[in-house]
Amino acid sequence: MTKQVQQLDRVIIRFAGDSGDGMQLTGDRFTAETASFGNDLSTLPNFPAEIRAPAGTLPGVSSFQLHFADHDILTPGDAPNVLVAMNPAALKANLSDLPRGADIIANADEFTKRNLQKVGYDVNPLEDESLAEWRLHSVPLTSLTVKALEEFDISKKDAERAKNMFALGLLSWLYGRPVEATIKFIETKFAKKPAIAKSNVAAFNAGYNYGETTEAFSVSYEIKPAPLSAGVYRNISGNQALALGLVAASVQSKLPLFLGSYPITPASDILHELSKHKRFGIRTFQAEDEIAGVGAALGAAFGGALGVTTTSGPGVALKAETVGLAVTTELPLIVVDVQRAGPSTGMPTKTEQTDLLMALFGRNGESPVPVIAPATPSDCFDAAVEAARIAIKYRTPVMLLSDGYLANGSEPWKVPSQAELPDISVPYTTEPNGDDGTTFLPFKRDAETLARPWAIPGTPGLEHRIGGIEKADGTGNISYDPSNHDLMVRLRQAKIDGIDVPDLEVDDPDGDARVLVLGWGSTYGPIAAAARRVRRGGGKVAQAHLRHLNPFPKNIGEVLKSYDKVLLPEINLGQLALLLRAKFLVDIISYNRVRGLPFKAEELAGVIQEVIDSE
Amino acid sequence: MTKQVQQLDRVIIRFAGDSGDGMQLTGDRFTAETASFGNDLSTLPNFPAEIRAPAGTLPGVSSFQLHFADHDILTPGDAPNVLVAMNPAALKANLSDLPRGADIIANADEFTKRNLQKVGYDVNPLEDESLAEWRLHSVPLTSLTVKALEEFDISKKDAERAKNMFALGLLSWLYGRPVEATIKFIETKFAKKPAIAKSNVAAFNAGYNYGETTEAFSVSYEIKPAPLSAGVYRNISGNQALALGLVAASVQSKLPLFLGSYPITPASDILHELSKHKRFGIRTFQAEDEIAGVGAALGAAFGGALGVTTTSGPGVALKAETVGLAVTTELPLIVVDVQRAGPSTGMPTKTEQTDLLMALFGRNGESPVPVIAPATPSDCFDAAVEAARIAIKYRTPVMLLSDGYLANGSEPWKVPSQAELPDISVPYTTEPNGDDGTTFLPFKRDAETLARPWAIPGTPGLEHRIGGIEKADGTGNISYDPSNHDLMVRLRQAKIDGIDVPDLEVDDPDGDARVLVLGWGSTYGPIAAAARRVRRGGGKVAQAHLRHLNPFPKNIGEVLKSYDKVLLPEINLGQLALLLRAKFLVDIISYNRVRGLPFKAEELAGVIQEVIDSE
Amino acid sequence: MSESLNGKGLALVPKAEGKQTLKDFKSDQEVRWCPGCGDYAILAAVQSFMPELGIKRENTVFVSGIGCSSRFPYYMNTYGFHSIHGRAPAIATGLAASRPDLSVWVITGDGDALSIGGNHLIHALRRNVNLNILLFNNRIYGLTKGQYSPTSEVGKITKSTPMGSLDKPFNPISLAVGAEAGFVARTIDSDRKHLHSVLREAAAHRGTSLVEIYQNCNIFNDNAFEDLKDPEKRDVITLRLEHGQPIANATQAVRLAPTGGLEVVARDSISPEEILVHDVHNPDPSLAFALSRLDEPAFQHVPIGIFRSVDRPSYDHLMSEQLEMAVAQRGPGDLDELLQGGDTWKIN
Amino acid sequence: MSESLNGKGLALVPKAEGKQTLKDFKSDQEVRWCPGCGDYAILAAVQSFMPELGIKRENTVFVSGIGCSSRFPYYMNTYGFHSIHGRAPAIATGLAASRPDLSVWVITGDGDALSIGGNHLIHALRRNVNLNILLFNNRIYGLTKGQYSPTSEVGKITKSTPMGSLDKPFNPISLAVGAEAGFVARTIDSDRKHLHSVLREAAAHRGTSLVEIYQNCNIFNDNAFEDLKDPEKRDVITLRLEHGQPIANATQAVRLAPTGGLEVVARDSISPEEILVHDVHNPDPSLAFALSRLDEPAFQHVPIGIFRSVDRPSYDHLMSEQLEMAVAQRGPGDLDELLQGGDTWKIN
Ligand SMILES: Cc1ncc(C[n+]2csc(CCOP(=O)(O)OP(=O)(O)O)c2C)c(N)n1
Ligand SMILES: Cc1ncc(C[n+]2csc(CCOP(=O)(O)OP(=O)(O)O)c2C)c(N)n1
Ligand code: SF4
Ligand code: SF4
Ligand SMILES: [Mg+2]
Ligand SMILES: [Mg+2]
Repeated sequence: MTKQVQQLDRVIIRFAGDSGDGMQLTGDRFTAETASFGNDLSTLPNFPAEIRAPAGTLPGVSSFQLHFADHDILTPGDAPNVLVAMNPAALKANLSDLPRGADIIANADEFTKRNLQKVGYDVNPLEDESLAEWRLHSVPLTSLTVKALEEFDISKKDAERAKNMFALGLLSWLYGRPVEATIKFIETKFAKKPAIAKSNVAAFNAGYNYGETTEAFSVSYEIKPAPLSAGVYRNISGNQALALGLVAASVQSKLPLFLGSYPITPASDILHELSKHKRFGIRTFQAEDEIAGVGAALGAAFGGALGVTTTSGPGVALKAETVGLAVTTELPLIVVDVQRAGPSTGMPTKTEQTDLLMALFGRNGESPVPVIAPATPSDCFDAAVEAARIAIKYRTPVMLLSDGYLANGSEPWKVPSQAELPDISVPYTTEPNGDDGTTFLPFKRDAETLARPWAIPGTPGLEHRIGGIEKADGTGNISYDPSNHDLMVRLRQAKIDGIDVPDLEVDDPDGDARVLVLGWGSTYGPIAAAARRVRRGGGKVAQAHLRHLNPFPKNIGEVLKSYDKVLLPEINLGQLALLLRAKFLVDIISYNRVRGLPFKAEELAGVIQEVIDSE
Repeated sequence: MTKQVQQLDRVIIRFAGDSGDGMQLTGDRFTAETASFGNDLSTLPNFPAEIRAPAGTLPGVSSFQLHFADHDILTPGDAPNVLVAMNPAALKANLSDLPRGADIIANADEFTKRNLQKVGYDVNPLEDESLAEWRLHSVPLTSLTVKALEEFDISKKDAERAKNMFALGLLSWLYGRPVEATIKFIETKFAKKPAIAKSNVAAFNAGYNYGETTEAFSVSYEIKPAPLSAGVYRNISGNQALALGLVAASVQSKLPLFLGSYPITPASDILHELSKHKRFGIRTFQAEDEIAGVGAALGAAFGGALGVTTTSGPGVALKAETVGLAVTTELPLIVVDVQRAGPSTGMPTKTEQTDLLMALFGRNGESPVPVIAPATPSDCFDAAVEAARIAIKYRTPVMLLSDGYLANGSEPWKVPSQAELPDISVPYTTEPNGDDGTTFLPFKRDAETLARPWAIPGTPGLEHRIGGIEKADGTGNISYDPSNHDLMVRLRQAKIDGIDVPDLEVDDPDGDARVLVLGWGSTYGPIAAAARRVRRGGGKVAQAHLRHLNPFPKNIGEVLKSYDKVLLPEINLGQLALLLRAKFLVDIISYNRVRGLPFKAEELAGVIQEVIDSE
Repeated sequence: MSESLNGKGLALVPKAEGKQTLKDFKSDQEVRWCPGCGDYAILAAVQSFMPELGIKRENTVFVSGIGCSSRFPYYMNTYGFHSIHGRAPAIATGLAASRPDLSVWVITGDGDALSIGGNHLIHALRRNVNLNILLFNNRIYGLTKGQYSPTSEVGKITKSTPMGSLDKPFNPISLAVGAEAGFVARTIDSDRKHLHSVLREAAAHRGTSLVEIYQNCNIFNDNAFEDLKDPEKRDVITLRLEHGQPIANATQAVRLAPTGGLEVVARDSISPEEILVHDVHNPDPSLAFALSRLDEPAFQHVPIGIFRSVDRPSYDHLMSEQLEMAVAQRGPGDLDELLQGGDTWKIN
Repeated sequence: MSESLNGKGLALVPKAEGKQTLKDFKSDQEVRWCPGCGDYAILAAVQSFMPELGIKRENTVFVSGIGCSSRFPYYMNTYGFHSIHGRAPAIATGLAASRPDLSVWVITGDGDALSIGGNHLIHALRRNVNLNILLFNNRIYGLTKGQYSPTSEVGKITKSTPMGSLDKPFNPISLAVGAEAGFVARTIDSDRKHLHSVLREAAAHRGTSLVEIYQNCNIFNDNAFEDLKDPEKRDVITLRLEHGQPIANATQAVRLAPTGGLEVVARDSISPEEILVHDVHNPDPSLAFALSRLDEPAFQHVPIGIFRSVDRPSYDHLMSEQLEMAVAQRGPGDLDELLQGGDTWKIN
């Protein structure tokens, strides 16, 4: 049977099932296939905080959304074209996001009376008319899988567990994905359990063949590769990119990396990733708490290492005092905050941009630190290198604000070669810097950067002491002199204010927009996608995205003032808006939603259009 | 011999000596005499961080400044009229603050070659002409004291130690202070060492008589009592007033007070003071660290106590995570920050206003808290009661920002009677609040205040669980629902925004000023004194002082906009200015000095005048 | 007066009126641990144990930190506080010190109690506030998906230690004894009867009691305590500690080593009189400490039960006493008197 | 390989070329403790001890927290870091773990180490990073002007405890032993010779060594250790711990108690063979723990010296080993290879 093949330019698929159904793995594999096929893509995993929430319940639903296209895309998509629902809970939890007309592939086997009751369905939605406005494919995924694996010597439970591979096979057929890598992946993953490996491969193939041979699906789809610029690509999540960026920073600064960290969702994966790269001389230290994590990183920095600590919101709060010590001792340090929904424990697996003001102000005293925020998952790589560059050059702690969405979301990344990366090394100080040629002044600053010398233990003749008490300009000796304190407060501020930050670039294709939409951090994708939509609809909007939150790019005031209106969407109650309003006295229009989720492009397009229309 | 008595309206005296010379005690006693005499007064102690810095050195100098007058005064004074210098270091360290023509009473005995060398005097300044522009009284205080005590059975060291009492006696004569209370004080203090008591009294009397009988001083001074409003007065420091305010808050709220605290300069005295008042049912708990201190206070609040924690800057940084938990569990809690010079350890004994933004933003997530700052030492009492009122009524942590200047400075305080104090009690919830009459909804809010019910363990039928994870509106059950989170974030913010805060009052005697000088916290005295000076000189300036930093008084926007220029002096780099600029887009003029010292009235008068002149 | 409360952990907690059942202690919240998690067994054991105490349910509070185990309070139909990571002992200290009429239970994990919360734990133990601390030791970080913990064995391969962990684990019993703990015990999730017996004594102890509960995390550290559950091995490696009883099982016995300390020997190699008789009330903690070391090499001989139960006045009680004494000496506080205290003067 | 460094605390630290003297280790900063403070004696002892180590001065680092004692680094002409309250062990851990060529010393007080910093201390001990921790125990908070500390005796009247403190103090030695410490010792400010002997062994130990130093604060807790200095009492209450030597002084002796644990008896009441011979290398920490308890009741018999010195591989060393092993197995890291790792595809 030859089936019809339909051309599409983009598709959004959401895999949803129970936490135990392996949806994250399924999504990851489909993503890998799609990446290697050459589509542009963007992903959004979404899972419960519980390790294994009770089976079949709404809080137990885990999902993975993937947007892929034959052109460059910016977000994981607002509304899925296809929902794979492995049980009633998955259907119920996700249906409201599904536009009418979208496809639903439901695992009919799981729509048992008991499972339906668990989520409050009185009748089976696969059987009444309630899904009439969608294209429902009711497929007995479990029993098909079990049947396909009859001949294997595995338990029924193991056979049932392979149903996600069946689903993956089916979807792979449906969208013409290359399958070899997945088969290899399964074989490697279960190398130690050959029976499981074989049965999973078989389930995957069965799913593929089910699509191809049965009549359940009459159409398959083709989405051409995207015309990405030439190069080697890989799909990468924000946490992975951030970790690799730190490795690259270590190599490019010629400094050994020391990570002091305490596990916390959604930052732990950076620790996990870095702990694999010991070949690079990277030391990872799982500390007893966040305070020890940053303390050890600072101690290592005193010893000449690239000190890094990684955490999420509550952990940053705990590190505050030590970051203050880093500020006043002027040692390089990178503090990574993978923001999650707060306050307090909040919603650990959900994203948010609510730690900006804490990053800037969450310490006692005047305690300025540079703040950098990556815009997309792959941008976490560059942001990490940039954070290291600033930390080392200016001898300062740097706050790097990622978030839950960037951390777990992924996209294709054009892998840079080492040769393309900047050299960010700065030599340690090894000679006396006093006018007499013999004394060493640990707080005598570089005239241009205002950075103090970094002389590390082991350097003869430069023995010196630093600490948290106010230091005399130059000598660094303890000083309670009022004028010296005022001077030092201002010097520390001036050093941060003077950091070399690239100008803010504005994207305004026609050059005549009167409204600027501004963003920072992970809202880049939805904002850019929204701007595109607005422009497609004839609206004029300029777009700019801040990566440097402190100091701001030098031209930002000018940029802000050259538009009639500035719209600033943030996943908080207006934190960047507060800073910009204060600094430039510009009446920024804030758009704030604090739902633990990224913005949707459509939503933002509407908001932008409204602002344009109100002109 | 009858001596001439000269009338003065005000005097500023600075006692300065070695840390071991008892200058703080001397100053305290002179203050007590002055207070009981009925002058208005204001004090400024200033001491080194070291417990006993090396004798005779500049860093070891300890001083106590007292300003007293026959009218109401606002600051401890800019420039002393009299310096008592117990040794060369004290002279050297303080001379630059002394206007020409001022009196210097120097302890000639201590101007030995060795002591002079220690501080870099080549020749004895008491003997060359270098002090010609001041009125120098070179008095051999030590030997006069030792001589006066010859007949007592005490060691020479003990006799020498009494020299501060001799100086106190002399000054008491010079300014006609009542002496009985001091004599009683000495007798009580040394009750267990009668010889020491007697000799100190004798030294004190000898000093007094020295003034009266010798020809060294030809004039004494009279400063009439100030026409303060009728009532009972006492002299009180900010830390004392704050502690008493907390006791009063406990009584007036009918809640047992639980203080969880960890010692830190300059906040420890609040712990010390409260630990004395166990008769009020006050429990003071010296915790293992700041985190445990605030944790225990929060635990006690969960149990129905008025939970309080007291600390200074670095300690606040450590408490951030727990304060966030208090925000999200919506429990009453008072966090007292006696600000000191930062960042990091900074200058622990020096004052600063640099923790405002940390108080507001130093936690992960959107985590709003009310912030209150007292204006003067005695105002710490009212501010503490007000903080408690808000904490209890709105079930929220409240930040109370005192500082090192308020903490140790003192002034006369008109003691309120209990009957004048507000009743700030709010009953615990004891009945189910669900619509069904039986269920309890721990997050169902009061319609007016948006406060949630406070039902404490021991209340039958209201058993419930709270925690740091996001809670469903009403039930308080764990909720990951995006819309609920957005709602709760906004409700928590709205609750704080809606706190009933009195309007900002503006002092503008003529009503036609075009310049407003605004302040917050401990700058009240110098700002008000400066405004007076400016007005005396014919300048027009309005003055307003913010006690509520979050939320702001409702009328503040209006006030700001009704002046051409708003000047805001702060002992930081412009923290309140940032907030006001952001909120009201008003181009506040900041004046910032971060010297670890309060502003001087003269300095601010100049700044105000400049702003007026630039109109 | 403080002495008289010794051994009466709940003396100041009001008694329940009617008879309570397990059901009274079940909250309406759905339990959300992984199927098969040892936490279920502990929850069921605690719920079934609580009625035995006969105290008012509303005077019972469960305070926890963060971790899988720390979800526990949501499932108890009492007052509860699911706080932040590591801080439960501090929060519970404030609660218990200010409310002697409450029965306060702290639920914590090996990461929560011994990693981030180590300091609060050891200080609670030395202070002896009236708390019962249940430490669910699964030797792994469960909630954050499987990093090693301060009780993980050396060389453990986890997400954060792909080449094996380096640091020597804490022995929670040794640490607690070293921190001046008055009551220290160990039990295991699978043995409800033993769990009950230990909880009973912990509740009766007025002061801080630490109960280490071996708990299986079947997702990230499955079968960590399998030897103690395996019907064949169980009885030959477990050494039950019972006050006044010789410390021995069918095949092994504990005696004083000739060079000091303790040693485990074949039971039939020594005479019954040589077997060490357990004294939980020994004021000298040295033997309790020595007992805590017997589990080396791991799981060859594992003491289970109460290592130490020694009374001393509890912190909350001493604190109340000082308040009462202050009143007794100078009368209850009078605000007007206080405010007008010190050197005052009057202006008319 | 890790084994071979045992007992060689400074094996990886470069040796000094010339001979050093006390003066080399004095910085130009004015010492600012109260006249008479015990810290002076300790500073002088350490400064006079350092040349003996024969390592490069520039490879020596002193890290401290906050407190009077924590001013120490300013006075040493080495590298130094006066950090924040309680965190010195954590900061030093990062430094020592990443720089095995340094000799890292932590200076801390009883409040700094045992109150706010308790958790970092116990974790450093179990990890066994190559650190020497000198804990200046004056049983008071000096810098903040006299509040009680976690080593203050019960009932202590201080500014924060006007009716007396309530909590039982830590015994730093017991706590350290309970926290798996490999090297634990006690000495006293006034006895320079003994201080030197203990520092010598601490430096030689590769791993974390904890040295408690009784230190007099003559301003806020004067004469706390007077009995140990009084020429008349000193010799009858001090029990010197020396490896291989019987634990006894002229009048008292330590023996195994018949019911387990240790006891102090009149020396002439027992035969010399009964006196316990000290074994600092005993792998079982139980006797070291029992020794730490002998100072009850306080100052009747106070063991001084090295309680325990047991080698195990240090954390920093194991960490370096893993790095080397990773390189040995798969070659040094290649950035291009790493970045292009995983599933990549090429677009032309
Ligand atoms: C301040 C802070 N740091 C880190 C975390 C992340 N975190 C949550 S639970 C946990 C450890 C859990 O281990 P354990 O205490 O053993 O409990 P279990 O899950 O094993 O029961 C960590 C690191 C957090 N929630 N808060
Ligand atoms: C975070 C923080 N909390 C509190 C303090 C105040 N503080 C400084 S030193 C100290 C205790 C000092 O006691 P100890 O460690 O025994 O040192 P000592 O002064 O006795 O040598 C305290 C509470 C601080 N500097 N930082
Ligand atoms: S991860 Fe482990 S400890 Fe946590 S609920 Fe699952 S089985 Fe239990
Ligand atoms: S206060 Fe005590 S510990 Fe501190 S310097 Fe003075 S004597 Fe020494
Ligand atoms: Mg655990
Ligand atoms: Mg101390």
